[in-house]
Amino acid sequence: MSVPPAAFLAAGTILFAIGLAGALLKRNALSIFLSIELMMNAVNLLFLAYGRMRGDASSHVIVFFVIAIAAAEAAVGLAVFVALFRSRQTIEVDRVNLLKW
Amino acid sequence: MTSLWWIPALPLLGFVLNGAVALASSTGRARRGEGGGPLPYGERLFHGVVGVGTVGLSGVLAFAALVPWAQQSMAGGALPVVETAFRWMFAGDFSVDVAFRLDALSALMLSFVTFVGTLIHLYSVGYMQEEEGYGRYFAFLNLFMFAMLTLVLGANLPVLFIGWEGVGLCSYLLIGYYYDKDFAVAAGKKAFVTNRVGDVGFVLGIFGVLALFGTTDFSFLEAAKHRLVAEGAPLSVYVVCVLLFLGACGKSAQVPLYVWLPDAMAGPTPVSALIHAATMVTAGVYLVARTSAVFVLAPDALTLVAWVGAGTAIFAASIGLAQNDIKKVLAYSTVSQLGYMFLACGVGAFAAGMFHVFTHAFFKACLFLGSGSVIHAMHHEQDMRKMGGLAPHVPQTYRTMLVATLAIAGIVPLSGFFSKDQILGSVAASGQWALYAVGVATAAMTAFYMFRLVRMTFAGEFRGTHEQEHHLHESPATMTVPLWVLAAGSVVAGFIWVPMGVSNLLPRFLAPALAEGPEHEMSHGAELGLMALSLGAALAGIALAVRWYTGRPAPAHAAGLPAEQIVVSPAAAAFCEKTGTLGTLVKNKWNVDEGIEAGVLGPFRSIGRFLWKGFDALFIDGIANASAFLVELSGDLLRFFTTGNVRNYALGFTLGALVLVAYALFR
Amino acid sequence: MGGFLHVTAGDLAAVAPEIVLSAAGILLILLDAFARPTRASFPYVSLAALALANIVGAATTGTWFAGAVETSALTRFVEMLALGGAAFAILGGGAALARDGKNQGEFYALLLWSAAGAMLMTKGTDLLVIFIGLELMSIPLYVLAAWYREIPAATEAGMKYFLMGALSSAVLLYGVATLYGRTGTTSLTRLVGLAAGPSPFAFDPLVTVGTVAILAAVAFKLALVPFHSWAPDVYQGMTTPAVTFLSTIPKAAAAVFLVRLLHATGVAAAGDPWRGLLSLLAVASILFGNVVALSQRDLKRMLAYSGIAQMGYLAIALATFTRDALEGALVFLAGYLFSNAAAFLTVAALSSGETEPKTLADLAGLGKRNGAAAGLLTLSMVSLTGLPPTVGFIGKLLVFRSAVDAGLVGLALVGVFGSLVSVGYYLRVVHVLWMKEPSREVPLHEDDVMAGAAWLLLGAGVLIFGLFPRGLIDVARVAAQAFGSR
Amino acid sequence: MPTSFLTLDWLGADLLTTLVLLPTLGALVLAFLPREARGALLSVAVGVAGLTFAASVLLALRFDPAAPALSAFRVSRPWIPRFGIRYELGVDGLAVALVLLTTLLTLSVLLVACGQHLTRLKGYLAAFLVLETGMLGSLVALDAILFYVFWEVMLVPMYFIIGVWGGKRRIYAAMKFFLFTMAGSLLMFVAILFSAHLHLQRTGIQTFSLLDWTRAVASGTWHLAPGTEALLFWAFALAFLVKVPLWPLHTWLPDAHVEAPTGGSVILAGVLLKLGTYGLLRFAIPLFPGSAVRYTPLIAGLALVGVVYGAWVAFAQKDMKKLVAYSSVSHLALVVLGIFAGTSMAVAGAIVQMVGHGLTTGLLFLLVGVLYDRRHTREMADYGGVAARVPVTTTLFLISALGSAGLPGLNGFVGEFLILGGVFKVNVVWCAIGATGMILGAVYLLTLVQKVFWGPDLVPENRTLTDMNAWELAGSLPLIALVVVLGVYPAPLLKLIGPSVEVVVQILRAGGLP
Amino acid sequence: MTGGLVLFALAAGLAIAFALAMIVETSPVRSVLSLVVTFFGITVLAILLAAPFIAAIIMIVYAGAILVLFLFVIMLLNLNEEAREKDARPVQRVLGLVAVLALGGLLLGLTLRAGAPPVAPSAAAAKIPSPDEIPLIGRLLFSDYLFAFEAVAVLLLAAAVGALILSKRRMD
Repeated sequence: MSVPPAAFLAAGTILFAIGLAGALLKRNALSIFLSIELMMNAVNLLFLAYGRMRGDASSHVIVFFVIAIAAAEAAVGLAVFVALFRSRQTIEVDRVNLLKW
Repeated sequence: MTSLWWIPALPLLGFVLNGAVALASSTGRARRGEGGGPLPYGERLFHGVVGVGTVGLSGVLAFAALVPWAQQSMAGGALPVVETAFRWMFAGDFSVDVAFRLDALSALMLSFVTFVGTLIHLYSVGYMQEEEGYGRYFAFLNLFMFAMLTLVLGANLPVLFIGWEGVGLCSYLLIGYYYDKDFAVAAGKKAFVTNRVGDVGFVLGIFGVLALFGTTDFSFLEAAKHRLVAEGAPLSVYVVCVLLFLGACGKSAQVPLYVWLPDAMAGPTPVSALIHAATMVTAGVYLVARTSAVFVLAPDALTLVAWVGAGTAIFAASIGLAQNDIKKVLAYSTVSQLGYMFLACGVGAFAAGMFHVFTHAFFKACLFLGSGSVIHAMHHEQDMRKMGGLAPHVPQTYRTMLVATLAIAGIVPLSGFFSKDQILGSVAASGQWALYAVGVATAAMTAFYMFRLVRMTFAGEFRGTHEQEHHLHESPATMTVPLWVLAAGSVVAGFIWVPMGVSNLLPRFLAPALAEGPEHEMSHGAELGLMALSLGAALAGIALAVRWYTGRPAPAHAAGLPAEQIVVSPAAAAFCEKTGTLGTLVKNKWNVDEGIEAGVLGPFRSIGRFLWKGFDALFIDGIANASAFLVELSGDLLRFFTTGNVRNYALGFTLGALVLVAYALFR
Repeated sequence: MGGFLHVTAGDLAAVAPEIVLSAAGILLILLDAFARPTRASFPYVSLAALALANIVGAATTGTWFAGAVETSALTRFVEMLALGGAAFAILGGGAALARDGKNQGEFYALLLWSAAGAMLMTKGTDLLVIFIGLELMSIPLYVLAAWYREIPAATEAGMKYFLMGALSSAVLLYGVATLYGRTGTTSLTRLVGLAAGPSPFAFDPLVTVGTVAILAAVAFKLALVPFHSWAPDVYQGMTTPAVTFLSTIPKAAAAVFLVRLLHATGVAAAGDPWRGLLSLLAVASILFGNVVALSQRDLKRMLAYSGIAQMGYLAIALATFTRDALEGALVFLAGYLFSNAAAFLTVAALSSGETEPKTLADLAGLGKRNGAAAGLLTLSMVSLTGLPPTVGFIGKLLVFRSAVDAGLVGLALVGVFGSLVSVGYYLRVVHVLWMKEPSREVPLHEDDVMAGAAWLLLGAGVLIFGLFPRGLIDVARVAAQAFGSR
Repeated sequence: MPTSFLTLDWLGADLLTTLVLLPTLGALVLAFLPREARGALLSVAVGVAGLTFAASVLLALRFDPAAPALSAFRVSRPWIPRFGIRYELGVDGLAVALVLLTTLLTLSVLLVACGQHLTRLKGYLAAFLVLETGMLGSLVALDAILFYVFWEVMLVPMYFIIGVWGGKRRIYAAMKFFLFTMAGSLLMFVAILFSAHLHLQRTGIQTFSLLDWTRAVASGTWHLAPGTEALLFWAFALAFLVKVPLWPLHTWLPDAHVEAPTGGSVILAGVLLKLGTYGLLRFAIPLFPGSAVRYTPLIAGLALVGVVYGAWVAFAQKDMKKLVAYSSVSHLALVVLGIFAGTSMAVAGAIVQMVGHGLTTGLLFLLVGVLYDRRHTREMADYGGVAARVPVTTTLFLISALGSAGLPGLNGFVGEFLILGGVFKVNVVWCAIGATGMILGAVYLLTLVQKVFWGPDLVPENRTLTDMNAWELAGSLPLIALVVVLGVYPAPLLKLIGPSVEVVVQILRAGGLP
Repeated sequence: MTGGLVLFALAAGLAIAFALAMIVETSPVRSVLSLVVTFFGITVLAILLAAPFIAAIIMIVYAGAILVLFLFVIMLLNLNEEAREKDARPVQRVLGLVAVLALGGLLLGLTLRAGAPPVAPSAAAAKIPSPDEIPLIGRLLFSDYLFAFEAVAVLLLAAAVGALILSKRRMD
């Protein structure tokens, strides 16, 4: 296949950056976490691309694990958001700043 | 011969005993909440016996030691006796012993210090008996004797310095004896501090001697006589002498450090007699005489001594002319006489200076005790304007005082005449006629103010209140006996050195202990002429005083008039008017105290306050507090970086990562 | 490739403590679900599990699970710290949790799992295992942060910690991916070989970037400036016994991981720019942490900022890259565990409960009312200041000594300056405890035996290791030597 | 055998450990006593302090000044062998003298405490005992780290003493004390580490032992670049000069003194300040003689400013304690001058003055405390003319003040005289400026005495003033006795410190002192 | 231009475009849905990288499970819109963008300009592309990554327990 591996890396990096941008710019805790999920997935893409470059299958296993861990994180994270919402009626991070300074 | 150290030790023992009992007694009174009042008889007896006893015994011991030594010395020479008690200070190659030395000079001092001291202790037994602080008084007086004897007997400069500062301390304590009186306390402090100024010079002088001769032991005098001065010492002999003289100035109340002595009259009168007339204040002269071997190595220093002495003599005499406080007159007179003594030392006539020390001790002590007797009779009135006509009421006091006055005025053949004449003669012989003129003028002034004192006090009519007049009485025997003894001393003390070779006892005795000043020969004729001149000056002074101070004041006089309004001598007042500013200045003691207050103490206080409030509190603490404040402020500001908004945290994270990456890559 | 499903007894023994803790966690959850009345015994069960884990963890060394896990004196050291940290949290917090009805088995289970994660993180030789360990350590802590879920501050703390944690995980993963891409392996052991071998890669820009990414994530765990912001909020909102754990153990694990990583990628040998980088973090943390702690009036928040500064001192040791420094870092961490746990546990005891802010002012006059707790808190403050004769002093001594030995006198001076500033706020606590009259009545709880035991242990630890640090240092030295050549 | 029992030989060589640890053991015992049992608390504390004092007397009796420097009672055991840090104790005459001073003053303070109505007595007593351990440890430690440990151990109890039992601004004062001292000592800490590092580099031996270090200095193996040496010297010197305190680092002192309770002031002035000068003699100078000599003009200049400045500011004070505090600034500056002058006389004088100042200033604070205890004011204006009400206090105060002012026959003079005499040999101008302290000292001390004790007895509140009680007397009489004895017969002290003095002088000569 | 390249361009473009959309989108629901598309694009890229199994998992687990979970939560919490009002934090916004652009640009540049990896690919034990990816992964999972696999189990358990206890209605 003639797609240069670097292109995949570039795509992954761009997605990672976009995810980061989302994490910085979104105002909703959930959306921020969504962006972080995107970052994770971008990293997955990087793993796959690098693995492809090196011809190494461990990258696939790693991605497999990352996805599992991401799922675990998502479960806990969403539970935290729910708890937060229950006690504060919002998950807008701009408004969740009892603790500061 | 007994050990020398017993001589100072006995008064010290007296101090400890008296002090302990007095402290215990006053503690008891304080606890019981009792006020003042005389002590019970038992305590008084104890203090009297211990106080007089120890000093008297010490005097006996002193004479027991010095008489044989003196005989031996006069017979054919005796070496100084040096007794070492123990090593005091040592470090490296430096060491000082606590050691006592008996030689001609200390023997002379010892003789009249113990003698006059014992008499004044005795006098105090009567004089102080009404006092609540009787025990404390005797304790301090004993301590003074200890210190004075240490000063006299010390075999090296540091031990001498123990006594030196010790007498200063006692002076402080006794001036401030009436510790509930602000002026007395202030006067005591003034005395101590002024002395300290001189003492710093003294201490530096000691170090100078140490550097010059390698020891502070009086054995350095021998070295000095042989001009064995260390090379490359940090200070020249001249400077060392000046420093030592600075110490002497402080103790002996010479210009400019004389200011404390007049104030020192705040103490009880016997104290003034003993400490501020007869003994302590002459310590400066003793020091200069003691180190005369060094002084003669620096003629310039001697010249300085002479001029300071002469200047002080006439300066103090001028103030004495216009004082109304009986003790103040005597105080200025003392300052003036001390000036004489330094004048003598300054022209190299150390023996003459010591001679005057000796004679002065008798007549000045007599005068002070006499004035004490007067004050006693007058119920603590010291202003002569309120006295007058006391002679019939206190005849013995009057007579003894008159003798002493004649002595100080230098009337032949009383002791003052001989000693003063020796001084003036030596000055004349040295050819420094300006100094001589000052000396003669001072002699005239002395005669004037002393007779002014006698006339204002004893002649004419009583100017005090009727109540005072009613209570006038002669003092008890414990007081009058010493007066008589001292008056007798004032008469005969001069015969140990009669000019023109009649009696050369003193100079021969002192010769081994003193350095040879420059020798000046004078013909008997010239000597006689000069003698007549000074005697004439004195008689002129007396005559003027007798004429002006008739003791019969303006008829407007009424009993109980405030002292300021009493004009004792219209003639003197008129003369004062005529002299204008000069007269006022003399009356105001040349405004020296005011000048010191404005020029030294005032600035000293304000700068002290500035350093504290301005430099310490504002500047140094300012820096410290400001840095603390800045740290806290930055904390108060930086904390807002933790905004509480998790997006900002993420931004911080990202920026941090960016910085790290950039640093890692592009550093 | 290792053998398929091949597990030896040695493999299991190597991770026996983790197994014990995981199993105990499951047991606790089952007990909570099916035997609720046994709740009172949960602390004891947990402590027994910790003790058991400690026993079975003794001294195996080697590489296990086909090179995924390594045990050594170093891992053992962190293991003991983690077990100890969890034990202190449980001892000190059990009563408070029971009082608030928050003593579900899950709390203990999560704590045990988190401890297991921390241990795993140091034992892992593969970045993937390390990542799993990290997550196993962190995820329970996200939950514990929001443990008092009806308290707004707690859920807020949970949310913040979780979001920042997830972000840092993503960044860490990016680093791992890059490293993997450039070197073809995620195994630290293999990286060591490669870095030292014929193809050193330390100066490859992408490797640098990857390492920096991992460093950032670790710095986040350590709460080094500028990755620190979560710490004050989380400490403040999180339940205090859990903070005891959070503030110490993840940091120990992260620090040890960082040392291993930097060593493995060869950057430690390279020195620059890594020394500068870590120095930067150290200086920023020391200055920022100390200075801002000065302006805090909430105790836990203040301790958080102080923790930032303390990790700054630790970073000095990390920047030094010598074995002495690692030894110093380990001693420092142990000391920090004792001092910090003492601080948090007494704070928990001295304040009026989770719902209340732990303001400094509430401590006023407690010296008279609860001498033991106040005394321990004082001791802890002294230790955190780094004054002898406490273990805090020994830690700082070793850290600064190694820095000076490595020629980093400047860093030592910054550290010293920070210590000076820290006097300001540590002593403020002492001042409030002993020298102020109470402004309001703060209810005091009955002391419980377990907390008492914890206090005693902590106080004794702080003092004994401060006076006789030889044993601690020897253990740390063996641990540091196990780590490698330098 | 019975004789060896009587001479306490069974204490073995480790008398120093006994000495250092005894107070802390006492503090531990106190911790287990109920806080209401005031009698028991006091007897334990006084008993322990008494035992410590006895141990120090034993030490002094069995100490042989002729023994090689610091070899006496040497204890050397590994403490942190990994870094060559040892539990190494030993004394020379200097240390013995200061140990005696420390134990005596602590005993005095605790005796006085028996007569005071202190709140939180248990903590007060324990703090002093722990403080004593710190002080004694600092004096006998020969390992730099061990020294630092003891040095810092002093801080916390003193912080408590000022902060808990102090006056109105006690918090500010306690913090200031802590921060100033700590700032200095932290610098020293880094310098200690760096010195050990350099020693390791030069010789390959990892050690913090002062003896090893000085040996390396003497043999030239530890040759430092002048810049490095200067930096290290200043790091050490600053720590000590803050403690001394040398102008312009002194501003913590007046505040700390004023706010501290009586006992705290006594110990602070009596011992802690001396530890600063002790540190100079023990560490800063022997380790970096070259720099010590090189910077002598600077330090001497500061000291001279301090002598005059301290006295001058003391004179401006209205608060008794502040006055005495500033007098300490002045006196200690003179001690520093003496130390750096480097002649036998000056150094011996400095050490004598250290002891002397400890006694007199300790006494002055103690006696001010007597008044403060009764009237709760330190303003001189609130007193005046109380001599008749408190004759004993007045007497003792006067003796102490005169001792402090350097009256010959009392101990202050011996030190001052030797210092000035020693300085004279080095530089006449320094000596002259230093000597002005004698004048100024008389000025402010007599002003103090005058304003408090003399004058008309006008303040009505003073009517109830009572004189010293038995405990206060018991605490102050031994000190007064020493003030007199050491003034008249300082030979034992001079003999004791002689060898130490020579060592310092030799070191300074080796450092290039002319 | 081969089909592969086109496919790559399409998939990558899709992923990036919808990722951007996810950011810009104010409604959480639409954000999630945008992300589904992005994940789809990533899935395609994964297939292009010869990882069909992983691609499937990404699709199933991420898009199918995790994002659906997100949706559930959004529904549960009734989060319709992000607050309408203008983002009142311009600093965050500007600095954030700058930081992301700088960091992203840096990473992108480095990635693109990076030469051959310093450690050349060696003969890996499990080579890809391999026709039987799943057995390969399986073998790896139960041999080299056996321990990780076991550990993840505990992790998932912990997550599950944690999620449960946090979101339970009643705690007792």
